[in-house]
Amino acid sequence: MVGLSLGEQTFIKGGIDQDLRTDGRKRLTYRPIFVETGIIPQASGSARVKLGATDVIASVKAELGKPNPSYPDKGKVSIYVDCSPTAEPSFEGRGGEELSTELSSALERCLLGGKSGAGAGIDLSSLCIVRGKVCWDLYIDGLVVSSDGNVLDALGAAIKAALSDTAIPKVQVSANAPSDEQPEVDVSDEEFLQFDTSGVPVIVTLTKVGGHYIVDATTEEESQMSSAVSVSINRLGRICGLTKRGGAGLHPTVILDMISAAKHVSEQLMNKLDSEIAAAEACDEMES
Amino acid sequence: MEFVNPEGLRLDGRRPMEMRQLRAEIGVVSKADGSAVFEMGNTKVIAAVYGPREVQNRSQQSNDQALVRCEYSMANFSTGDRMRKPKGDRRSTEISMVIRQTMEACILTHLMPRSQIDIFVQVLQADGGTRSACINAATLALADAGIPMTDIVTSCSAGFLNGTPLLDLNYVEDSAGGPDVTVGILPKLDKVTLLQMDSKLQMETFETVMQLATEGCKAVASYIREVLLENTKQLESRRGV
Amino acid sequence: MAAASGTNDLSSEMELDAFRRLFPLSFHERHLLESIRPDGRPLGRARDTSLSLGAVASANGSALAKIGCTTMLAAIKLEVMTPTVEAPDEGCIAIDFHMPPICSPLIRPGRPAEVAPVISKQLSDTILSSGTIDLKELCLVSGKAAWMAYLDIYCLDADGALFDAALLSAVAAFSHLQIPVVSLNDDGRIVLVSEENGGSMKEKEPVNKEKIKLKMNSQPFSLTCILHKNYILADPISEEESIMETYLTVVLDTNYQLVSLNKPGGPGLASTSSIQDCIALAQKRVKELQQILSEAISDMEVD
Amino acid sequence: MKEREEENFVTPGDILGKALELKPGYGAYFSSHDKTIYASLTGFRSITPAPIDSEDQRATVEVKGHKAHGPVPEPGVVVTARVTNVMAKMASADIVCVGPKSVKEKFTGIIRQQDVRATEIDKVEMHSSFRPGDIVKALVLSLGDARAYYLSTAKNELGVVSAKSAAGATMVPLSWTEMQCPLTGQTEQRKVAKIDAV
Amino acid sequence: MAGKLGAAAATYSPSTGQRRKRPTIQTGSELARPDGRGLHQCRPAFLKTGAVNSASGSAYAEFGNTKVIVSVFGPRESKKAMMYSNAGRLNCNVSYTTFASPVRGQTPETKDLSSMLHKALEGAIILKSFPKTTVDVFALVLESGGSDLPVITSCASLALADAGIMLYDIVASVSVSCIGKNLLIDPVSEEEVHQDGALMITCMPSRNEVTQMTVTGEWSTTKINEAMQLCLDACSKLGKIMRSCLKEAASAPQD
Amino acid sequence: MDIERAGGRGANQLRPIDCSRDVLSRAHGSASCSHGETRVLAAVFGPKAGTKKNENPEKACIEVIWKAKTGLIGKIEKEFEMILKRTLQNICLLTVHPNTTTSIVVQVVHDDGSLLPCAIHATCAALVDAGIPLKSLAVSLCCCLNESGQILLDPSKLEEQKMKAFVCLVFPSSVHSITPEESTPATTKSTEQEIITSLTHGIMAVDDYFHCVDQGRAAITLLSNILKKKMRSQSADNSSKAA
Repeated sequence: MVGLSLGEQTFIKGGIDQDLRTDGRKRLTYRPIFVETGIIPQASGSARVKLGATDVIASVKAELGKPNPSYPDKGKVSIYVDCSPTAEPSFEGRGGEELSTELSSALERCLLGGKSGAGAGIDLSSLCIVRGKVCWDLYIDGLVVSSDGNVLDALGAAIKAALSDTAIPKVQVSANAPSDEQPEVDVSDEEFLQFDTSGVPVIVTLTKVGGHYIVDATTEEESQMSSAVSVSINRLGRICGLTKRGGAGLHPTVILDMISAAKHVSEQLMNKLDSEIAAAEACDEMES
Repeated sequence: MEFVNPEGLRLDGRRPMEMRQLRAEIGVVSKADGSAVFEMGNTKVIAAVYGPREVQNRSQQSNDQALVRCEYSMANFSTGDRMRKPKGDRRSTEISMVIRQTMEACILTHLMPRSQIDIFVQVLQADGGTRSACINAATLALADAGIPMTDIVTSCSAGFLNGTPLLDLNYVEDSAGGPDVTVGILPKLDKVTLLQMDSKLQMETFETVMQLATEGCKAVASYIREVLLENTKQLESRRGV
Repeated sequence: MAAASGTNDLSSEMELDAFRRLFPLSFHERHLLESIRPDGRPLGRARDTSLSLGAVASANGSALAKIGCTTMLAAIKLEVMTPTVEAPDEGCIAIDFHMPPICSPLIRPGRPAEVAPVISKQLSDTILSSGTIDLKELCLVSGKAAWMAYLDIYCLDADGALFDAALLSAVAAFSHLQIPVVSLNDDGRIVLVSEENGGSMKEKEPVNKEKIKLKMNSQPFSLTCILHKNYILADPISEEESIMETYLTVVLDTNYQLVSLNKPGGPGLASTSSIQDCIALAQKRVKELQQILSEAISDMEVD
Repeated sequence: MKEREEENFVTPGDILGKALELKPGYGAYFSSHDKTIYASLTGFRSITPAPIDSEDQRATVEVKGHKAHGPVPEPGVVVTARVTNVMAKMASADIVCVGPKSVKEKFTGIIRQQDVRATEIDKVEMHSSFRPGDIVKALVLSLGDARAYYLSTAKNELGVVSAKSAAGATMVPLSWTEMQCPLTGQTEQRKVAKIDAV
Repeated sequence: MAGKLGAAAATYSPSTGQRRKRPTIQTGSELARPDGRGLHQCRPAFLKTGAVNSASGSAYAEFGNTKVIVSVFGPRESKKAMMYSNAGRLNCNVSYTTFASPVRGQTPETKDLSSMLHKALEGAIILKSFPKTTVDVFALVLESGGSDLPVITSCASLALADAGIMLYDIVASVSVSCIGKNLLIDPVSEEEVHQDGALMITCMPSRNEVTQMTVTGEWSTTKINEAMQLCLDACSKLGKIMRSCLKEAASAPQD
Repeated sequence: MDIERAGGRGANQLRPIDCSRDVLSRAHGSASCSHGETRVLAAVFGPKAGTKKNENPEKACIEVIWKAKTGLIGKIEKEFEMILKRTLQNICLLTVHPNTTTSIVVQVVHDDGSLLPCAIHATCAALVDAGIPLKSLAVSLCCCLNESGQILLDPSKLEEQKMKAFVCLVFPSSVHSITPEESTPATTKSTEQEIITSLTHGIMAVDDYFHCVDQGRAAITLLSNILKKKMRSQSADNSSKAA
């Protein structure tokens, strides 16, 4: 943001104090969410999420790979976010790299759980084909096409939608393969198995401006933030990841009630998102 | 590999002279001054234009005309195999330069001295003919940004396989090793601003293939005019004139 | 010396360290007149040197060397390599010198210091040509397996005479190096015979008997001196190096053979007599350093 | 001395007192949400009672001693700088000392034409006021722009303090516009600072 | 001379490095930790300021096997490309030595750590006390023994205090690993590899404010509450150790 | 015993030296110099405005770029660059053009032993060709030492590798005053040439080193005359070009 004048800053802060933001929303209401799935035919699953003016695309590609020796029965998932210069002229060349590494690590922290794989949104052991030999490697790619604040939540929602749209081909392992080296695997391209994405958490970012915190902040509001906490919560209400980004210190009690507020908000968001995904899947079938 | 079967149909069921399905949408990136999505069949490109705005580094500033800068980047998921190419690899720099030169020719830069116009093109889905799709998307985005241009620039590619000239190649036909002619024209002024070809082709077949590609560009031009007209009507109705 | 006297009426009331920053050369030359240096050392004395072995637990051999404020940390990690065809029974040493951004304000994270590769090359030339490590000692199974010693030296604090401190830390790291006991298992890979399950593993007789130390014959030690007009300043700090740019590095080994004498140009000239004085200073310095190294080894054995 | 050190030693974040009876000086700051004064530097707490006549009777608390960070040029400070480049409209210089203390790494300053002297500022000839290599005493006017601080030599005791003549000798100041080389006797034009022989 | 360009030769480390099995629950609910510490007991901390003479301020920290040196330079001139800003700027950079982790070349993502360190410290520094200039914080991890980022953050705040940069408060940072039901404070690298979840808090002990917090893995709110309390107590203890270390350096400045 | 040298050269007989100037059109000054098989091309650009980052603006700054025959810039090239830069700082008058940068590009055409001396001679010739003011020319040579202590001058690549140790020395060229004889010859003789740069490789006794230095010193006058003759012969024709 090229920098707001003092008048604009006090206008935004004042609005938030009276629970009436510049675009008329309340402190805890979201901008209109619009989800579209299956937009990248060559990917195993893809989705595009528009959250107000923020527009992101997520694509999931599954490729065969060798599991990590220390976790032979689990597949591998890697998340990489790319900020396109179309969103912000300063993302040109290597400008957007710092933000994309930050977003990638925040997403990995929220969606993939601990190193042992427990608490991951996706059940990694379902990705394993032959223990220790062959497994599915999921490459999740995010692209920020247009950014008007709250990019992390939009990416979280896009990845959740893309995973629910993902179709992993069924795999047969030819039995006679000699034990040690790679067994041949033929991939059938008719029947696919869907992912159960109920466990995938949704990310809610609470931005603290002045005395209060708001949800789904636009770029102007984000420029006024003193600090921000992104919490990822799954359907069971358990917290799968938390990142307090930058800025002024927060009292521990403030963080705790921010978490409870996030849990409350995440239920509505979860239902809204699931209905949008179902609608998108429906119109997706109708098209293909 | 048989690209044109006996009945004269291509792999994806099109006739040799037939374009892929075109689709365009204007104003997709709200924060950009001008933006557009352009789809040619499965190839999908989004373009955003920022400018005319202040020049970032003084050294490149010229005081009699605007500085046009362009960056072409491909999304990681845009091609079949997931490749993580570093940002500034040779192919993207070359295509950025081609797009910059083509658009610079048609923008009236002397009207906006000491300013800078940024054109960012992001390929979402690459299925052959990405260069042409980028130029068409850039033209639409510039028009959306209200930047004065002598004429819109439209581009299309054509090839020559199994003895028949083919219009608007897709990825399979493009990577079949046959010649690939990319033409960029100013339709109203009937001038050619971009002509690129790789691998060998006899002179006379080159004439027909280039003629075919120019026809393709004219078809794209009429479609783009339609879209722009439609968009202006919408702007009018929205402003309640 | 008109320049120096001209400014003294001015310098009387100017703060001392402002005068040091504005007219560094005249500040240092005023000290040289009384043959003393700003930090109180006589011209020929090196800064106090300390050495501690075994600073890095995860390395096979390591040492921390401090000459005045210049601090160097050297660590050796042993890995197994297949020896080259033309030298089947010789291991090899890969020496690398790093200057991380923490060691001096002039170094930025993006761009490495341009003096680092030069020191790195001089170090590997000196250690390899001085023959202090006999590469045949690093051989395990002739033609099949040999040790590759990765020696990495990190400069933690750059305050002049970087080469001397780096060489001292490298020699100390080699003298502290302990080669682990290894054996060849069936699929031809060298594997550690680690103590606690030494017995239970398939009875692989260890390739190299016990945890042997590396036999080092003559160890090289170095001294850098600055030549300015007809003064010789031993072991300069970074400020002296940046002002009086002519320096001469003499490397002698324990039986006083000249391993290398390096005067890379600079505005001053070196006469034969000044080179002889530098070599004499270096010989005195080698005795001191040998003494410090043997002390460090003895109190390392004791604990 | 020992016990004074004990309880008076503070580190950043230590509470110095309530905002009601203390005013924060250098090294201390006032935190609004709990109305207390915290230390922001490591050192010894020192309380100076407020002067009698000032209406705010609260004493000021400061943190003295240990180690302040390298000096940074700020407006209103007299700095010593070495001129590196002289152009038509301005001269650029490397700030070497801020007040009496020398800086760890140089800062860049600019002396604009209109800040060289107080009288007829538009007829100033930059090349006859400064030459590269001169040592200049100047006042920091403002933080300037992204690249340099704005300096001014518009007072009598500001200007060139020491300069080398073409022959290489340090020149002797004759008047506030001329300096003379002791070896060759040649005079050169400079904006000379009036050093009162203390 | 063949030895010199040996870097290209493919070499492997002889240590079998067999996977240490997951720390299992033994002796009732108490989990045996590889270095015998209690569950809620931090590693012995050794802190020292003034480690690097040529830096404006520096500190050396040793928590068990994790050894880190941080130097602070500045406030000095920002890079030419930077825009004008009337608040000071902070620039952090973390790098690892090649022998930091047992297996050569396995250094974690340093770009990510640098931006995390930047986020942890920017809340604690009074940026408007050095307008237009930049403070550079460079960290070098000599040995990586587990929970590296908390050690780097605490050591960096000590170096900032030693450099005389104005701070709202010193910054202490602790991390907790969750394996099964147990919370292990200040985990070593073996425990970190098997952790189901992790929580890291960076806080200002005397102002009792959290500047940075990250959580991975699945946690219930009660579990998070318990872990946060555990970390905050450990942070205040660490804060006391840091203040005494600063006092030592101040009372004997000429060592 | 006098060991037999390839090419039948005597112990302190130098290989034929050839030095031609103004070989590149676009460079401000350029020269190519060859010692037997070793050939080096040097080009001088500058003095250009401005100095690099942490260089002293009061003095002229010299930047050397060393291009090896093949392959990337490694540590060896970096060391050669530093040595050449510091040697040139000795012989160039740095105070003449303050706040300027002179960049010198050295391209190794073929390396058959004593590469550094050949590069130094090429650079000096290129600086002369560019008309950059120099205090004096630099004269350089390598001498190597076999087990029996015998010293050979100007070794080839093979001899360098076979021999126990080698020393590379750089001296300012001999003082040759064209003014009439009133400056007594003593002044030229008494200041026996001091060393600008000396690099050694391999172990040797201290006094072996001093033997090498004396051998080198003896060969200075011979070498500097050859170089000056080569340069003079060329400046005759291109002064007409300059006029």
